[in-house]
This record gives sequence, structure tokens and C-alpha cells, in this order.
Amino acid sequence: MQNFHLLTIITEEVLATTIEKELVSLGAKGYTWSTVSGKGLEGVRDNQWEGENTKIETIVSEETCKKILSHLELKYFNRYAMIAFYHPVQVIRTNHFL
Amino acid sequence: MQNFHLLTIITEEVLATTIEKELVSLGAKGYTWSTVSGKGLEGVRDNQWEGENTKIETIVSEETCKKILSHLELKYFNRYAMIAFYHPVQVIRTNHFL
Amino acid sequence: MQNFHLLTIITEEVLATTIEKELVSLGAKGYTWSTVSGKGLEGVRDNQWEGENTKIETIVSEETCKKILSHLELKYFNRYAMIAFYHPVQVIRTNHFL
Amino acid sequence: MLASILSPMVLAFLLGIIASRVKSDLKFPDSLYQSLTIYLLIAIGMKGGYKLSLATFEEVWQPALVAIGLCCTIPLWTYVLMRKVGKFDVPNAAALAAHYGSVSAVTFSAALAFHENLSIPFEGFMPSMLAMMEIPAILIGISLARINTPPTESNPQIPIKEVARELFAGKSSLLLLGFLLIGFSVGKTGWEQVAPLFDLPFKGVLTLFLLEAGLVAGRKLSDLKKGGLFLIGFGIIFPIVHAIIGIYLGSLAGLSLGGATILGVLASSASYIAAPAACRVALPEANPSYYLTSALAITFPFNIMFGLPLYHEIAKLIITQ
Amino acid sequence: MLASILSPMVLAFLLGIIASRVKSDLKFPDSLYQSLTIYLLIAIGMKGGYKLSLATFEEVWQPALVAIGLCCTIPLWTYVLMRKVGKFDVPNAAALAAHYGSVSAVTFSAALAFHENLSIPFEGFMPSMLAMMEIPAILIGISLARINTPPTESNPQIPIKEVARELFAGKSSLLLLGFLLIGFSVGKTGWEQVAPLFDLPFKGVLTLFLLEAGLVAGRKLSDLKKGGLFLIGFGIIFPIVHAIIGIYLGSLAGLSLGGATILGVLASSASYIAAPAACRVALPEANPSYYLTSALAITFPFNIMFGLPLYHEIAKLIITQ
Amino acid sequence: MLASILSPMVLAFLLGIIASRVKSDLKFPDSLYQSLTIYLLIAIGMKGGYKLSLATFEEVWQPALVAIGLCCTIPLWTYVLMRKVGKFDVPNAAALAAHYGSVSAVTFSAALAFHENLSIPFEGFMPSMLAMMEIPAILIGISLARINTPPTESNPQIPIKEVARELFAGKSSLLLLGFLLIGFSVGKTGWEQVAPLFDLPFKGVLTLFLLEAGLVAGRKLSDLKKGGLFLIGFGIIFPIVHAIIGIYLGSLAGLSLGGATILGVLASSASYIAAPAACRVALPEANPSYYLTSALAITFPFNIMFGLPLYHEIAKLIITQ
Ligand SMILES: Nc1ncnc2c1ncn2[C@@H]1O[C@H](COP(=O)(O)O)[C@@H](O)[C@H]1O
Ligand SMILES: Nc1ncnc2c1ncn2[C@@H]1O[C@H](COP(=O)(O)O)[C@@H](O)[C@H]1O
Ligand SMILES: Nc1ncnc2c1ncn2[C@@H]1O[C@H](COP(=O)(O)O)[C@@H](O)[C@H]1O
Ligand code: NA
Ligand code: NA
Ligand code: NA
Repeated sequence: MQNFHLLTIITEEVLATTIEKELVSLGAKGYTWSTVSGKGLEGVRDNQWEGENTKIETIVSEETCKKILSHLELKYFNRYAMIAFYHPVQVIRTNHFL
Repeated sequence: MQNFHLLTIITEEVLATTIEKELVSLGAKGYTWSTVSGKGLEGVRDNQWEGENTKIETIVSEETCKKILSHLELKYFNRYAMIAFYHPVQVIRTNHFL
Repeated sequence: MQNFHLLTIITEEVLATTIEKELVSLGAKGYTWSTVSGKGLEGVRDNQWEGENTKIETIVSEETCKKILSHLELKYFNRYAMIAFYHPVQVIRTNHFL
Repeated sequence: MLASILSPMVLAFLLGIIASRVKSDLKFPDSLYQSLTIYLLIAIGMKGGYKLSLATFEEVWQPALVAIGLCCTIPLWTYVLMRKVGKFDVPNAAALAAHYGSVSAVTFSAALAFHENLSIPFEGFMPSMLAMMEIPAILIGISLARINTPPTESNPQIPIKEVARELFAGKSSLLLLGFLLIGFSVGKTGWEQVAPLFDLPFKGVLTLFLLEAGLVAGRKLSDLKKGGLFLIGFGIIFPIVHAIIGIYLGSLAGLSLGGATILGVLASSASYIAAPAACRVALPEANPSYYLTSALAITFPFNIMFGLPLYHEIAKLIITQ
Repeated sequence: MLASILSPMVLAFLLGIIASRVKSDLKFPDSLYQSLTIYLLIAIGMKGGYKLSLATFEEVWQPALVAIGLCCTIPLWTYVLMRKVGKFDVPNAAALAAHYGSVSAVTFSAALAFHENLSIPFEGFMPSMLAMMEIPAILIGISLARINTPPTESNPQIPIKEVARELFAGKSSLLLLGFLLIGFSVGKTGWEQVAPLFDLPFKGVLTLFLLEAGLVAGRKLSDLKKGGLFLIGFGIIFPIVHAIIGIYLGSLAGLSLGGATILGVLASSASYIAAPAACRVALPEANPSYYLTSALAITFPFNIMFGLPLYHEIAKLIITQ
Repeated sequence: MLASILSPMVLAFLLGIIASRVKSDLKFPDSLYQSLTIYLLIAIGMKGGYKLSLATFEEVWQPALVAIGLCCTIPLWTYVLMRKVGKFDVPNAAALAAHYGSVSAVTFSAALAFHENLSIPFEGFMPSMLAMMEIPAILIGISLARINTPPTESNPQIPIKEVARELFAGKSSLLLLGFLLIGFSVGKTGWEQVAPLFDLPFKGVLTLFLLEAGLVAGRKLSDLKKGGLFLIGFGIIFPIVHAIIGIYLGSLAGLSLGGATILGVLASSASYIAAPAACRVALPEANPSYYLTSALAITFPFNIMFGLPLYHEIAKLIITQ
């Protein structure tokens, strides 16, 4: 049986559209996003003037998850406010994710 | 000890109120919802004109989780934009969930 | 290797700022928050007049997670609408969390 | 006619379409869209109610009958045509019938603005026609699907009573009917208290709203091919036919040139607030790409840009005969 | 009197109640509610400050003393009554005292609109009374709870200084006081620059706000039984008593018929922006069902619908004596 | 000069700063901020376009040349100075160049309000200068970074064409340019239809917006030390220099006292809508603390509060010579 992970990315809103396209090209079948506020190494991100965060969640196979993470690591991690984490989830209707 | 699951449902906003009532009648003691945007098999869902998504999260016992999932599967899965997934969580104050 | 947990707190919005400060003083390196609606033991919490919920998520080490939870239990659990739960997650760039 | 296309509203709509075609990051926050909708419905209802209070029953009853007649029969022939000629299945034909039988408050507002710009008088009570025409067609559309589909176990049906209750309690009819009543009751003093918010900036708000409508319609344009040529033709020809019928019957019912044209616009317009929500719940098997695309990306732009001046010309022909 | 009930504001409030009773899906986006609140506070403060700049110290000092006197004593007797007669425990009695001692900016606005509709003149500086009366009562209410509860270890208390700081920095008093000062400083030119936004559409915005208030009040109605008969009686009788005292003292302090009535309305109204937030943080043991239900679902609707005309009649009796 | 500081806009900005220093919980919902931005851009564009339609090509072409000249050269010398004197690295110097070369729509609006309050006439087509000056400087700033950084593999560069496309499709230039065109096309009738929304309440909305701007600027004040003394000096002296150049060239190009001052204000202002977004994407290595702090917490408040009256005095000196 396939293992699925819920991969969560919290990052700067300006990157959202680009990252979402990249997720799809790396194999994600769908994603969900919302606007969140946050505090991290790059300080508070809480409004449009200073920058806001988007939370992107995507359920993907373990393999795709790894691929996405190394892409993010290479392209974004040292230059933008961003965290990413994942954990296994049980899903119904696997055709939404594969 | 009881196992608790965080069950997440992402689906069309028009269904939210009905589903929330059904969750309670199937044994959920509470739930949390918020508006999210998303892309999946049914295309992009990002605004009120074309339809928006609600994310409903509920912490329930393993048994209730199964019951809810089969209900959703029967009633909604083939007719609406919807995904559902779950994973175990540790909780405090179990009286909120049982 | 360090175990990380995603700790989620859903509680009354009026408490958010205070709790966020306390999270940091207890060892959290960052956190993410957003406004959510919910229903639980204290009834529906869905608008500003009657009270609204904030969801605070923080990724912390297992130890910090325990510390935060006992703090919340002592200070808030009997007096406010609040739930808290956690589960292990895999992270990249551990410097964001330690 | 040029004056109509060069109105701020139509141009804002075009700008919205362009913005979404060039993939602009321009986006209305969702709560702004919701707030504008609430504003428009209240403003239309309130002014219509106030104007209705100035009219006599004599003036109103005939146009009202025509309006109700139109929104009850349009879904019937639309359904038949969709089934027979369009070869759509039952739920999709029924959903299209519901949408085209019901009306669009924004197209209606644009029609009011169009007439005011050209200083063509029209009956002030027209918003009450809008309020009456919104719901019946949706109920008829959904009933058509019920009658023509045997209920199965895996496909439980929401009772039509329940659907009706939700429609009447739904925000668009609640605000329209509620503020029609409020406007009717408050008299001149009451109306003048709120007119600086609900009357004066109305066309400006409509301009904002049409900008947003353009953004959405622009995105929907790429779905046009899914709908196919038939849907495009249908989304243009049907509204014209409905407009002609509406104008003709309106003038028979004693409406002025402006009033008859506006009744034609109502008949021709397709709902995209109340109807999509109701169909999604009651007719989940109907595919939103069909009804949303035709209502939002074909009929709505056509009516706003070309329909209004066209129907005005048609009305002049019909009424001066 | 009928004219007052048939105002767009009161009718919108009723429509809101009806909408929530028929379980309408009408919902104001949260940010619209917040934006309307910000607007109302700024508009009230700004206009009040401008009008205050036109008044003399002579005219203002006596009403100001009365206003402060009222908001400092109302919580005291409310607390005693709640403890002795209502049998509430310390935190709940204190929270109710804080709410009824403080004031409601929306009830106040409705009172202004009421007087303007009937063309009854009133002192333009009344909003400064509103600004002064908001915070003291909340601090007194919270202090009453402090004095009457021994601090325990498991129940740490936020220092009252901290509570005061948060109240003064809280959005409602910051906007009211801040824009009172701004309105006071900018003079006629300044005021006229912003009046098209903050004055003209004011009653329209109030209508919108009361629609939303009605939606919430309607939902709260089902909590009425939790409060019990005592709370219902209290939520109606106490405001009337406070209004009478306010009107009487106001007229002694030299206010006109209109001004005295408005002071009575302030005394009678219960806070539901600043007080609930402060009590939730400083008096978490107090149960929101009590104070929110009585302030929002009993006193507020009563004042808006029946209180205003009633207090007006009472004022006529008292002042022409 | 006092009259300018005591305008509602400036006072609201100050109140915002105070509110954020006393840690008030006052917060504009994000969608209100976005809606106000959309409103301001549309209102500026629309009115400017309408006024432009009343001007002759004769009047416009020289000021336009100057405007374009200014926004193309300001980034050049800013960049050199930042590198040489400020010792900033390439991306930070380039980002600062982009910000100070581009313009601030809100500072511009405050300048319009300032002139209207003092009844100083100015050319109605100035908003078209604003629209022209927004984007070129940002592209030049980003290109400067490109030219001066060898592309490395780990550091892929977005093609400048792509950046340009995104800037032109970006909401601020799309709305400004789009509604400039709309305002230009609709004529007097069209303009009068939307003026009650886009003209009358403009200064009130600006007051609201500046309150929110103050809240953000106040929070940014604590970042001032990160920027250091150099940035503070730069953020004040440079705008003054740019203003003088702008006023001088503007008067050469035939602009009136008011028009030349406003061109000076444009030259002096720093962008904080289009530029930060573009720099974040195209120059991620540039540190937002530098450009946001200096644009938002130094130059913007300085211009709003002291710059406007100062530039007005300077203009009087230069032009009456
Ligand atoms: N430890 C954490 N737990 C939860 N969210 C975090 C954490 N650290 C950072 N974030 C989120 O990730 C965003 C970017 O993080 P950073 O790159 O550290 O500034 C922040 O604005 C937060 O929303
Ligand atoms: N693989 C996925 N990961 C995360 N969210 C998804 C995924 N697929 C679908 N969704 C969400 O679920 C909603 C409905 O999915 P669908 O039925 O596939 O259109 C979408 O609008 C997304 O918000
Ligand atoms: N079983 C549950 N599952 C998910 N969210 C819950 C649950 N119970 C409570 N909540 C959330 O936690 C908030 C406070 O809970 P309570 O203290 O039970 O009123 C509620 O408003 C919900 O948003
Ligand atoms: Na129709
Ligand atoms: Na009171
Ligand atoms: Na500049």
C-alpha cells in the first residue's frame, strides 16, 4: 500500500503562485492554501505592507514529498522566510493524490 | 487508552453546515472550520462566484472517525469536490472529544 | 535525532497575544496563527461579538511541547474555551525550531 | 450606443477581463466581494421599495403578473430545448433552466444605470419585479429534475420544501425582499437618511463590482471550449429571445419604454448568485462548468456590453409600433 | 413614536433578527463587521470633537461631571443588586456591573439618528460624554471583583493597572478619544474634508451595522432561557431606571431636552465592544452567557426599539416640569 | 504650515503611530487594507484620466518627459551613492534605488489633499505622471543588480522581461493605468456617475488609510536602529534633494506652482506597494529591513508631515525667482 504524507509549507505570500505551479509539475495532484500570520527567524509576518504568509498543504506520496522538499531546499530555503514539514496521513479515495 | 484522530475534511462551502450537523450526530463533540482555497480534481476553488472550500477539522475517537468516513463516502464522495484524511494525535482534556 | 512535534492550540482570540509570548518564553522559536471558527464545549465561536477562535501552531521539540502543555493546563484549561493537541512531524532546517 | 459601452461600468468590466487574461495579481479580497454584494442587494431593494410606495396598485399589478409569468415559463421551454436540442442530461438541463429563468441583480443594476445615463425614464418599482423573479424559476428548475429522475437509494433527494425554505431564507432574496419592505415602509424621511449611502455612490460601487465580475468572467473564458459552440450560441440567442418577449409583454402590461426594456433585461439575464448555490446543493449531478460558464462568461458579458443597447433599440421598435 | 420604529435602522435590526430566526445564510464577513466598527467609532469621535471645538467650557463641564458621576456609580449599585437580589456570584455580578456602567456606541448613534429624524436639537459635544463614560465603569467592575475575591495561587490576577492600560489602548477608546482630539483640532476646513465620508453616509452605515447586530441578537435570543426571567427583567427595568436618572441629572446640568435624553440613553445602554473583551480576559470566571445575553439580546434591542421613544417621552415630562 | 500638520490625514497618521507604540489592539482587517488600496488606486486613476481628457497635448508632453527623466535617473545616482557612501552590497543598493526611483500613491494623494486644502491650483493631469513614474525605476533598479551580479547556478535569475510583465500586470499599475484610460474615455457624464464614490469621500478614505499606515510605520520604528544613522539621514536628505530637482524641472516644463510641487513630491516619495513586492521576488538577497524601514518608517512619515509644507515653501522660492 502507498504511504501518503501531508506536506505543509509556510512561506511568503509572493511565492505562493510559483510554488503551487512547481508542486504540480513535481507530481502533486492538488493542494490547499490559506493566508496565515506567523513569527519565525525572519520576524513577524502579519500584514500586507511588510509581507504575509501563505500556508500550502498538499497530500502526496512519500516519493513526491521527498522530491518537493529537495526542490524547495535548493531554490528557496536560504533566501526566503519558509518552513516545511510533513507527516503520514490516512486518506480515502487515493485517486485524488496519485 | 483511547486513540484520537484528527480528521480533516476539505470540501465545498455549500456543504459545510450540513456536514457539521452530521459530524455531531455521528459522535463528534466539536469541530473547527475555516475557509481555504484549493485545487484538485474539480479544478481551482478560490472564490465565491465559482465556489469556495471549507476545511473542517474534528478530533474524534478512532471508531467515530471510521463512522464519519463511511458516511462521507456514501453521501458525498462521488458528487462533490471533497477530500478527507486523518492521523492520530495526542490530546489533553479528553472530555472535549468523547 | 531530535523529535519534533506540531503542537496546535485552538482557543479564544483574546488570549492569542499573551499565549504567543508565553510560547516563546517557554522555548518555541516561531509560531503560525490564523482565525478559525469552531464549536466545542463552550458553544459556537464564530464571530467577533460573541468571541472568535485563534488557531496557533508551533513546531517544537518534545520537551518544549510538554512544558507548554503543562503551562496551558495550569493557566487556561479550566477557565477558557481551549483545546490543544500534538503529533510528531518531520522537519527540514531544524534551526528554525531549536 | 457608444455612450453605453463607454460607461465606467462596462469599461471596468472589460478591464477586469483583461486583468485576468494577462494574469494580473489583482484580486478582490473575498470579504470585499461579499460586502459589495450585500450593498447592491440592500441598495436595490431599499430604493425599489421606496419607489414602490410611491406607485399605485393599478400601475403595478399587470407588470407583476407578466414578471411572474415570465420566470415560471422560461425554465420550462429552456429545459425542453436543452434536453431535445442541446442533448444535455436531466440535471444539467434542469440547472440551466433554473439559471436562465431566474435573474441577475447586477445585470439589472447595469440596466438601471444605462437608462439613467441616457435619461430615459422608467418605473421606479422595477426592483420589485427583480425580487419576484428570483426564486420561482429556481424551484421550477429543480422540480423538473425531480420529476424526471426516479429517486434511487444512493442518491437521496432534498425535499423541495426544504429547498424552497433555503431559497427564501437565502441571503439574496432575504435582503432584496426585506429591504423592499423596509424601503416601502420608511417613507421619504427614512429614505433620505440612507440615500447618501445607498443611492448616491451606487454607480461607483457597481463599477467596482463589475471590475471584480470581469476578473472572474475572464478566468471563465478558458472554460468556454468545455461548453462548446452550442452553449455559446444558446447563451447569446436565448437571452435575446427572452428580452424580446419580456419587452413585448412589458409594453402590453403598460410599462413605459424604459420599464419594458428593463423587464426584457430581467427576462434575458441569468442568475449567478442564488441559482448556482441552490443547484450545487439540490442538483449536484449538474456540472457547474455548464451553467456557470454560460451564465457568467457568455450571457452576463453579452448583456452588459451589447445586450443593453440592443434591447433598447428593440424596445424602441416594438413600442413605437 | 411609530416614526422611530419605522426608521431604516430599527427595521434593519428587526430584519437581522428575523434572518437569524429563519436560519438564513446571510452572514456579514468578519472584516466587514470590523470595518463598520472602525468607521462608526471614527465618525462619532471626529464629529463630536469638531462640535466640542465649537462649544464653550461653560457648557460642557457640568454635563461632563454628571456623565462621569453616572458611569462611576452605576456599576456600584448594579453590583450590589446582582449579588443580593440576583444571587449571582462575585465574577458574574462584577461583569454585569462593568457592562451596564459602560456605554454602547451603537445605541448612542441610534439615539443621535433618532433625534435628527425628529429634528430635536441636542448638544453637539455629546460624543465626548460617550468617550468619557466607556472605560471607568469597566475598571470599577473589575476592581469590585478583585476586592471581593481573595487571590488564590491557581487563579493569578492580572494587575488592574495592566487592565487599565489595555482598556485605554483598546481600539474603541483609542479611536473615540483619538478622533475626538483630531476633530477638535482640525477646525471647519478639516472637518469638511472628511465629512463626505464620516458624516453624510453615517446613518446608512448604521443601518448596515444594525442589520448585523440583529443577526447576532437573533442568535442570542435562544440563550435567553439560560439567563432566566430575572435577567430579562433586569435587562429592561435597569436601563429604564438609569435613563431616568441620566435624563434628570442631565437636565439639572443644563442640557437641552435632546442632550438630556441622550445622556439618559448613555446611562441606560450596556457596552458590548470594550466590556466583553476586558471581562473575558480579567474575569474569566464570569460566564459570557449572562453578560452577553443581557447586553446584546435584551437591553440593546429594547433600547433601540422601545427605549428611545420612551426616554424621549420621559424627558419631555421631566424637563417641562 | 500648521494647517497642513493639523489636517485630519496627518493627525490620523500620528494617531496610528501612537496606537502602535502603546501596543493598541487596533488592527485593520487585512481585507480592509486591500480594499482601501484598490479604492485609492482607482480613484486616483479615474480622476486623473478625466482631468487628462480636459488637457491639451501641449500642456502635458513636457511635464511627462520630465517625469520619465526623473524616474529613470533617480535610481542611477541612488544606486551609486548606496554602493559608494552607504557601503551597501549590490542587491540592497539596487533595491533602495528601485524604491526611491518609484513613487508612492499615498504620498501623492496627501499632496493633492494638501494643495486642495490651501486652495492652491495644480494641473489636473498629475495622476498620469504618477502612473508613468511607478514602474520604470523598479525595472532599472532590478537591472542594476543583474548587471552587477554574475549569475550563479544556485542563484537562478528571473528574466527581466518576466519581471516587467509582472510589474505591468501588477495590481497597482494595472488599476492606475486602466482607470486612467477609463477616466479618459468616459467624459463628463461618466465621471459624474462615479464621482460620488471616487471623488467626494476621497479625503476621508485617505484619512482611514493613513491611520493604518501609521500603525505599520509605528511598528517599523523599532527597526530604525537596524537601518542605522546613515539610512535615517538618507531617508530624509535624499527626498529633499529629489523634491528640489523635481520642483525645478517641473517649473521649467511649464507646471504651475502647485503642479511643480506635486512633481517634486513624486520625485521625493518612495514606493511601498509595487517596489517591495517586485524586489522580494526579483532581489531576494536584498534585506527588506533596509528598504521597507527607510521607505515606510522614515521617508513616508517625513514627507507626509514635514515634506509637504517644506516643498511648498521651496516651490514658492524657486518659482517666484
Ligand atoms: N517553530 C515554528 N512553528 C510554527 N511555525 C513556524 C515556526 N517557525 C517559523 N514558522 C512559520 O514559518 C514562517 C517563516 O519562518 P521563518 O523563515 O523562520 O521566518 C513564519 O512566519 C511562521 O509562520
Ligand atoms: N492532493 C491534495 N492535497 C491537498 N489538498 C487537496 C488535494 N487534492 C484536493 N485537495 C483539496 O480538496 C479540494 C477538493 O478536491 P477535489 O475533489 O479533488 O477537487 C480541493 O479544492 C483542494 O482544496
Ligand atoms: N473535538 C473537537 N475537534 C476539533 N476542534 C474542537 C473540538 N472541540 C473543540 N474544538 C475547538 O476548540 C474550541 C474550543 O473548544 P471548547 O473549549 O470545547 O469550547 C472550539 O471552538 C473548537 O474550535
Ligand atoms: Na432570466
Ligand atoms: Na450604561
Ligand atoms: Na521617487
